[in-house]
Amino acid sequence: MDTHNEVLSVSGLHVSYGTKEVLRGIDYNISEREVVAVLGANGSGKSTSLNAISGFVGASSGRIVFNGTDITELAAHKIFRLGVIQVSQARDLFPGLTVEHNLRLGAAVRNREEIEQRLEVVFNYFPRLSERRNQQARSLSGGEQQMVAIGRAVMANPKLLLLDEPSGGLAPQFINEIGDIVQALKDDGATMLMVEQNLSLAFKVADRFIILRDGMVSDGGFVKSLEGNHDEIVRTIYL
Amino acid sequence: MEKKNGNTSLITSNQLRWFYYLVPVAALIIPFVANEYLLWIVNAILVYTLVTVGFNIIIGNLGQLAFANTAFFGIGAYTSAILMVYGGVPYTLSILMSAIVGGLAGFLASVTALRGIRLYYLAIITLAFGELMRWVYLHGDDVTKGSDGLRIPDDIFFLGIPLDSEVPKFFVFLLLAVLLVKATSNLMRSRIGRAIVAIRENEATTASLGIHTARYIVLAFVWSGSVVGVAGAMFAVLTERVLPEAFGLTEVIIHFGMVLVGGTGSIVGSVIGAITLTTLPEYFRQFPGMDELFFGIIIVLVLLFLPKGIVSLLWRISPAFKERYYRD
Amino acid sequence: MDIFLQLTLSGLSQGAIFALIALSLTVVYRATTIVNFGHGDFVMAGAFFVYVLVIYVELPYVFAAISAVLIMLGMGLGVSRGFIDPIKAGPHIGFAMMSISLGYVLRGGARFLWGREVFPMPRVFDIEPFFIGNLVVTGDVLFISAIVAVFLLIFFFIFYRTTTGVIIQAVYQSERGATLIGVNVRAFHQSMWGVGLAMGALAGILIAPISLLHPDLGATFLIRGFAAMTLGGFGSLGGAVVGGLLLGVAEQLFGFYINSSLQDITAYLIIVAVLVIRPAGLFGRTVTVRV
Amino acid sequence: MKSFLIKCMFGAMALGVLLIGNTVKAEDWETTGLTDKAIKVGVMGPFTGNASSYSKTQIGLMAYFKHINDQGGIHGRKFEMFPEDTACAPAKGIAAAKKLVHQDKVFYLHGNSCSAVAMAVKPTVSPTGIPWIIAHAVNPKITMPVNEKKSIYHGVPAGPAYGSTMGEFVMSKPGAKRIAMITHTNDWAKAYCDPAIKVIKATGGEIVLEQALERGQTDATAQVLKLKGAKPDFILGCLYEAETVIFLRDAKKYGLRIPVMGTAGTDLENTLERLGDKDAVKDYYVLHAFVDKVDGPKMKKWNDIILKYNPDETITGFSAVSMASGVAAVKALQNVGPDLTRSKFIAELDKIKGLSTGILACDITWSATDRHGCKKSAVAGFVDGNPTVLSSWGKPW
Repeated sequence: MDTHNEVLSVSGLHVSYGTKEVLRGIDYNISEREVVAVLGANGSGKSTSLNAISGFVGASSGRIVFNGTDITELAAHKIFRLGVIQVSQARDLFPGLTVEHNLRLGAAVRNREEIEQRLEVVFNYFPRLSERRNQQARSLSGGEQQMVAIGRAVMANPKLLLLDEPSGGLAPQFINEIGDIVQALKDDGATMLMVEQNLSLAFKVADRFIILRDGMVSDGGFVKSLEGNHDEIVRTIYL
Repeated sequence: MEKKNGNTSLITSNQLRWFYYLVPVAALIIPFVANEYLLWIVNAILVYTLVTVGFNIIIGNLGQLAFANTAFFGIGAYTSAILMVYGGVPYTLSILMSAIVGGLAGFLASVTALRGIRLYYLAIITLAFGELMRWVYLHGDDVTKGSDGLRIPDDIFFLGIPLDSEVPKFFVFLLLAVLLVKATSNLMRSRIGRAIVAIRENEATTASLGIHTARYIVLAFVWSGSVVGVAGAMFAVLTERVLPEAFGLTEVIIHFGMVLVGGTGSIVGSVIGAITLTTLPEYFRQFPGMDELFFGIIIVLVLLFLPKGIVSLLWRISPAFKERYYRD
Repeated sequence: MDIFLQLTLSGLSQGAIFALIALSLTVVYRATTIVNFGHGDFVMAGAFFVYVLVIYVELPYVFAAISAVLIMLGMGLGVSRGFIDPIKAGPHIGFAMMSISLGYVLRGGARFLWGREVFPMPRVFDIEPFFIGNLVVTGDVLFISAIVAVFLLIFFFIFYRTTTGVIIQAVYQSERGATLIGVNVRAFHQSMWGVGLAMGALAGILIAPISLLHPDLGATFLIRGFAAMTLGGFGSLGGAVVGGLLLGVAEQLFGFYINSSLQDITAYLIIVAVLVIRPAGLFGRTVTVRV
Repeated sequence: MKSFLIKCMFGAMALGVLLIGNTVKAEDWETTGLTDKAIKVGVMGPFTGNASSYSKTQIGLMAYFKHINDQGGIHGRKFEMFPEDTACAPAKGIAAAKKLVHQDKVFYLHGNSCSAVAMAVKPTVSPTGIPWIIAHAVNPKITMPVNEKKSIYHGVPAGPAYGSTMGEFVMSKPGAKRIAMITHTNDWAKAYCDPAIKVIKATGGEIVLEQALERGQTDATAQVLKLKGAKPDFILGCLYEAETVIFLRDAKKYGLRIPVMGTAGTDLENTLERLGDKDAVKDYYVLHAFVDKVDGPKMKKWNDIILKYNPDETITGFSAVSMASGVAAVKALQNVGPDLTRSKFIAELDKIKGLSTGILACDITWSATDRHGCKKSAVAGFVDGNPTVLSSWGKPW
């Protein structure tokens, strides 16, 4: 893994909402083709760290560098153009538009030329969406909506994919399906930073994990070195 | 003294209470130094103080975008005028009736708000309400004398005091303003006031705490309507003739401006707003034709640079000026 | 029957203006959730710019009209950037007052410069009225209806049939979703303000030859725009158009068949009636309260 | 604390009541606003707001005063003018009046457009006894019945004078009997229409239809079609400028070719200019306060005075209206002589009889019991395609 280039590096990142400091100086980095899981209890600042990378919230101090570019102060749409694409926790689809429109919009800003080709790719990942391409997004089930959300992000041809709780609120069979898709994306060479509460999903696909606690990185390591012993991690996260 | 520290401030809350009492007492000197014109402006300020205090309950404390204020104002003025002209009702009693009828109008406005008509819907329906009322004044010729306006009788008394010039009007208006401002302030600091602000902050949460939100919304509107209704009765006597033209769309914009310039949700701010936007146009008289331009520019500047209103300048002097009706 | 048709025709041409104003308000509202309470004055400003460009700069009318629309487009961008963005964090009440005050500044400016005059707006299209059966059709009616119709066709074509349109629909539906597909939402808000004011200006330019040009030109149209929006369903684009046309016709029919003194308050009556009976209007979805 | 406060207030209140008494000394009152060099005149007008086009008349009046100043003034005194904006809004008007009376302390008041404002201001001005000449507003109740201090004058035809001229002109058309009306529903329109109706009914006419057209309307289809259906002989139109234009445009459009009688709120040339269609105004007759067309040779002198002091001003039918009462005021001031007082000024104003100002189509006559100085107006209309000032149907002035 070390042989790969560093894609993202976060250093000394502080984020506050009003007077409340959510991130208190976190550091981490991701290399090309690596999948990193961000773990932690509710309110530990996991989503905030993704939102800071995407430029949705401003950093009060610290630095975020993506592929050699300092993106700390960059506007969200510019970070998007660089290829940092987020799949948000709430999915934030366009409920009144069709599945296909939702997907196409994923490429509307960054990836207009390859739009048909990418659509093909996404429908390969999600054959189910191909069947429902003319349905309104609001008529889909939660799992299908999550597929649209991920598919929409894939449309943009991301260089770094930020997944915020891909399994959140889904039925078990969908969690597996999403897990498979994330694995497939990984196999195709995607670089991903993933916030996930479902540890078995996280450990199935991630190469590395980081644990956030009270806005700081409290632990981290390679998934392989755990050798399937997750109990200790659970203790680190929640106790 | 020079140390900048949040806790040590020039004025403590306790001193401030005395300061608030001192303001109306100090105001008693005004009639001995001001001419009739300046006194008229002062009287207008007293009327608009109540207009703004009443409006602020809806805009600031309850956080609803309802523009029925001119309707309350006009209804108060016409109620008082009609009762005096046709019923020979003493002015003192007619003020009380204006408060009641204004409160009823407030109740009517609250019904729309309760029916889920909120935000811009509420703004638009209440604007329409105000304009429809003006249409009624204009076309209710037999009673309102249409656009000629209803002349207030010459010989009116407040508790035996003849209101035949600006000086007695000043004392009566000051009394009414002080009483109603104090009452509103007490109400807003009571459980009721806290509930009203809680509804603004989060209606659903407030309801989930077992607070009967609808009741407090109605109450806020009724109280607002009553206070502004009384202001209307004062306005009738101030201008001595009640005319439909006085209650048009421009008027509600001025009321709205007073609330925002002074400071939303603040009673001290309401007073400041009323003073500012009543006196400034008089000052602008030196620049004929530029009135609207200045009015617009001032409000834009306040919105941009003092989003909490002019009252927030006082907060810099002392945090004691902050009126806290709500703690979470 | 002839009378009814005649009333309907003139109601539709009036309604076309109301529709345009309601639509321009809706475009801004849908994008930013802000209702521009000063819109009437922006409508007036658009017409004034045409006047200035035709009379003082001596541009040909069509160029003047296009320039005025572009100026208002730019003004929209500026308003959003300079006056709305800085108060973004505050409550909605601030937006309402801001838009009113900006309108006041425009009206005050117009009054200061041309206060004592009422101008006849130059006419572009002056043809003799002609008859269809017993129906009289004038140049004004034809001109207004044609321009508005063409404009609406273009507008709705862009909105429903182009990528830009789909992006706009997407942002309307989910602003967070839009940020996730890389849309610069701030720039989007600015451009929608621009589009809104430009459309308002177009309405002002179309109506000014009839209403004459004076600083208070916009006031009566604003409330009619609101009524049209309310009738059609607040926030619905198609609803704004239908609402505007219906309001135009309703004013004529009320005025003729009930009482001419009701004509002026038809808009208010419609607002109250709709909001009391069916707050969602004709085409709106259920009201969602945003506190 | 509260009870103490209230006691304080009542105490002060009682004190205040005591102080109100006669604080103004009589001799001060007579010469307030006068110096050896100046006569202070308060000129109220709608310099802003939606009726600001009326302020042209105050501009005209002040130009006349400046003209008199440049001629050497009156017995060594020059007019010092205090223009005050009423914005045509009652409360603003009252503030303006209070300022002029109590702060600027003017000698007399001259001006006022907007009847509603004049009515609102009346309770403020009337008790002070300060002379007040209404130079534009038409509501007759501003001046009649004569106020207690006998201090208010109308220097333009008031509603009844204008209105009855309208009625008389309408009925002077041979065969005119069935009259319809289209009006705004405000006091301004009533001031014209009501006396006109009175005259019409008294001379054998009848009102067959009444239509409202409110300010700001941009279409009169419904009204025109109704009027067409009623088939009247003459239409009384009590509308402001903009709505008059809209009405006439729609009248032509739907083939309503019936003569229309309009108010002094409009004038023929302007209406024509705004309509841009001679055919649409050919049946329009309008009150015309002046002895000549707005740009006619007899008006040139007055228009030149306005333009001398306001080179950019566009002359309209409003511009010179107030100058006539200016002429009357100047005459009275001159007649008083150097020892000017308010009482003497009022006495001299009451002595003005049959004063032909060379501006208005009426002679100004005031007395202690009748303050409507102007009793009639001319009418303007197209005769053989030429704008003509008329005294009755088909009869040139």
